[in-house]
Amino acid sequence: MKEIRIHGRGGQGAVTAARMLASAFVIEGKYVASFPMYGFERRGAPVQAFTRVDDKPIREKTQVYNPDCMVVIDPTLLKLPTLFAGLKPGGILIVNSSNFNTQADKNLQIAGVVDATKIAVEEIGRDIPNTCLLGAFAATTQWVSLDSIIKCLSEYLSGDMLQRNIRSCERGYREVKILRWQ
Amino acid sequence: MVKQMRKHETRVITGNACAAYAVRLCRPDVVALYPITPQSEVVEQLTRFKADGLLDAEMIEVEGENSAMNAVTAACVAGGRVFTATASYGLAFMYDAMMQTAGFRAPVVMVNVNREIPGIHAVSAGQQDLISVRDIGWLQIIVEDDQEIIDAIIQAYRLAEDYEIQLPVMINYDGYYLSFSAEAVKIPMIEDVDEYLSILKKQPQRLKLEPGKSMGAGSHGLLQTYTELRYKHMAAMERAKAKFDAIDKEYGDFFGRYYGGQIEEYRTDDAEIILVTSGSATGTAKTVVDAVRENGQKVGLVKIRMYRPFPRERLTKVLQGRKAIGVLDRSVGFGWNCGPMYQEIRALTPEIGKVPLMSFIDGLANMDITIPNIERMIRDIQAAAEGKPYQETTWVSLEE
Amino acid sequence: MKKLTYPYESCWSNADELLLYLETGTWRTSRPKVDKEKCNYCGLCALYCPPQCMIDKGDHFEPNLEFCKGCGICARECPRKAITMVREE
Amino acid sequence: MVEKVKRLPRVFDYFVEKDQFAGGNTFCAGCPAELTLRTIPKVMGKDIVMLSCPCCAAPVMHGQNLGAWHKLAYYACVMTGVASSASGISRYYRKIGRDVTVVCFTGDGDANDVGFQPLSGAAERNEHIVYICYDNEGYMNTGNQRSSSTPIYAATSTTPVGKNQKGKTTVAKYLPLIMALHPVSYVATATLSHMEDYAKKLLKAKEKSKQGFAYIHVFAPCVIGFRINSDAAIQVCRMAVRTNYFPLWEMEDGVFRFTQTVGDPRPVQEYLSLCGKFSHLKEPEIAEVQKMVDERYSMLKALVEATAQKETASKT
Repeated sequence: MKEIRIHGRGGQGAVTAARMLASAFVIEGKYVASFPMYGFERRGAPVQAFTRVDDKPIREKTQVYNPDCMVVIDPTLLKLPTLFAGLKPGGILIVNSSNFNTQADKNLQIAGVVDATKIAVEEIGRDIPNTCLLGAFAATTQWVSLDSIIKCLSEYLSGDMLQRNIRSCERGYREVKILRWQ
Repeated sequence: MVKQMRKHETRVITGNACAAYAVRLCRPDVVALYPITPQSEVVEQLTRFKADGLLDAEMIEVEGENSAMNAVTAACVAGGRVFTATASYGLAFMYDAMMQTAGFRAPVVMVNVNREIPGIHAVSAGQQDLISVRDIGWLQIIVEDDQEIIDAIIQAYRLAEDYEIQLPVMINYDGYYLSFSAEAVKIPMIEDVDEYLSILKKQPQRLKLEPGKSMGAGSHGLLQTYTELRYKHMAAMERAKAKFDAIDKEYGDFFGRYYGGQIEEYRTDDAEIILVTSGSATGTAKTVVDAVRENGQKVGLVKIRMYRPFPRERLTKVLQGRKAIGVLDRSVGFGWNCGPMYQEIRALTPEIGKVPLMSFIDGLANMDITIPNIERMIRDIQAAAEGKPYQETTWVSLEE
Repeated sequence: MKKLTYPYESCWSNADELLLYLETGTWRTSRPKVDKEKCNYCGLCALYCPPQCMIDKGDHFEPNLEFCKGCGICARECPRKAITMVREE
Repeated sequence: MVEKVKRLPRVFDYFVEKDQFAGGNTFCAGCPAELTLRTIPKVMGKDIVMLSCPCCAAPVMHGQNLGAWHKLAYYACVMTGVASSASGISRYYRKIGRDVTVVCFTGDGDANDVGFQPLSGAAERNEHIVYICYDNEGYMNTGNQRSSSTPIYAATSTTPVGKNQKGKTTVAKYLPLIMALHPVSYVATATLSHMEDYAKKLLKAKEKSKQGFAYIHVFAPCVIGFRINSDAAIQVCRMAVRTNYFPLWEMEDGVFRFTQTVGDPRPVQEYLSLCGKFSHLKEPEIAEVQKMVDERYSMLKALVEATAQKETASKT
């Protein structure tokens, strides 16, 4: 089982990203579960969302404490001292940043860095970096294909918005910079 | 019997969306809704269905939960199939109306998204809300995951409207853990649900309001009549137990998914110790049971699906002859210093014999019922089974 | 065996089966007495009678004493003072 | 030998249906609420669905075991659930395409107080129902406790007259106007001294409920709560109209009009002096009530004038 923890702020699409990711894995025949952790739904407040992926049905209904992979939608969250708590050894980070380049946690082994805000603004016209980061996720983890991610987007978006998000996602896939540490 | 493979649509949707999809499939006549966290998405999704022409129901956007329950009860007594949904404070606010629903024997189906109740304000999961209405005369079903939300709601209409039952049904699922949890679920085809529920059309008609006909719903029940109607209510509750088991089988044969009826027995055959659970924590507990079994420890799990009526007979059967039993409650039972479900299982002692019984209280206000917590419960039950001293009630997340 | 006598599963009244009434005539301490000669059949007594128990006799009204509670509204509202309240003995 | 009137007054023409209630029932002798209730199906017909809740009418509206006191289709509600239950019933009939008049009948305690939220909600949703409130200015079924419809200075069992307090200390809520400020089809006030006016309004409410919400507020002075003789209720109703204490008006699709014009209103003193519950009032209190009555009437008059222009404008 792979456990993914997504960090964002209310309004940035962390919950939707977790769900999109789940849908993409379903297209590839996996079992998934995805849920957010928040109290009141408030724009700007830190939000966590979880996605679990497995080859067999997933029955756990707990928060994710030891993620295999983390997605950080908002670079300002990198300042949180507890951000990397519980990251598994060999852990992967997908981060929306223009300059992230340090091994921020001893268990961090791979980082996919992409300036998703810039790409989102260029492609979508607004700072909605989540779909770009999903592209970067596919490229960095190799756990799911870009095709599946693009396919699942149509379950959530339509028309022009869908096309713009697909472009943002594809650019995330192509433009992500992958860093590795030992 | 050769099982038909029914077609379905697979979607990754939340528990709340599952509830809305299931309700749409059951074609209610009247839906009354008032939003409350963590149920609001049910309201949003149903009104979206209506706006998109996918739901042909009268939608009453009421000004409070009390009105929601009154509206659907009255519409039901007038002859309609109805739905409403709420949580916690909303459930409390419809209390008087809910008693009326039960007394009228109105087959209302309601979703209650479990959330902690007022007082210590908490916008978080907990089952105290369903416990607070346990003897209000409703059937209560508690589900474990998103797929079960869909299936239980369809089963709920089948059960509530059965001529032998005629009782309101409350489908409970954990707020946050299920309401917001997206899983890949199989959504049945509406034609199949039509066919499945068509059996309800072949039974005698229940009493309903009829303009011009001199019938009054809600007569004063006096003395002997009051007593007799309470007896009949109780008798219908008792019938609902076997009926729910039968519906589970019937539903499984039709749609291919079985849940065990009143209770689910998980790896209990040779189990020496049992953990009793309900709701979303069950899934986590099952994974722990599997892991512990790998080590050769004979542990089993019983999931309470039907909480009212209480599955007294089936629990007796499955709990007899074990060495120790633990019960996990996401709520408290005042005065008994234990969890409410534990309290009721403890009342089975004359039937199941005197063995160590342990109450575990956990998961209040979104406290995660984690894998280590459940491992600890099973360790404690095992130790008690081996004759070691044990404490009756454990507040798992408060233990040092 | 339980002795069950009520026909339904929940509490419905059914006027076709049983229409209740009280002999409210026994409540009276005084009764309306109609002076047929004074009455001009204007109907106000029948109109205002709360239990609607004034019987139309074609040219005047008479109270149905089975139900008349003796409130006296008919007497007070009669514009011709054709109704007087007489003490019940 | 007096000359007999040729025919009964026109109001009898409105009574198209026989009385649907048993002859003897549990209303007090001289109760105007009983007259209010019996008149409803006589005018609206018997194919209506009625709803009520715990109130003076409940012992008659609700049955007893299998027995019923009336021949109507009826649904008994909890006090908080009358307008909402009616919404549910009305919506169900709309869903199945059946034209049924759904009529709520409650006291002022339910309409003003504990049942106000659902009443206001149903009015805002413009549900297709008729809501009739019989206003006896307090909780009479439970023994004359104050409601928010109890007028200022009225003595009740919970606003007694004593050394430090002279009856109720606050002015009553004027519910009919509150209802008229909801987006509804029809609102009217009525009382039992003016039966033809009441009958017309019942009929109009039935018609208007095909479009949306209709509300009728009926002044029905309780013989016990008002401390009046059992023959006095109609007289009190009449005086309430003649003093403008209870003006008769209606609001139809946003247009207000008086249905009974009072040429030369009597001083409110003449009304107050009829009711034992005001017997402790002195000059200053009476003057205050008079002021309140005058102000309310002026406000209504302003609404009538303002919306009459609106009606004229829309017609030209």
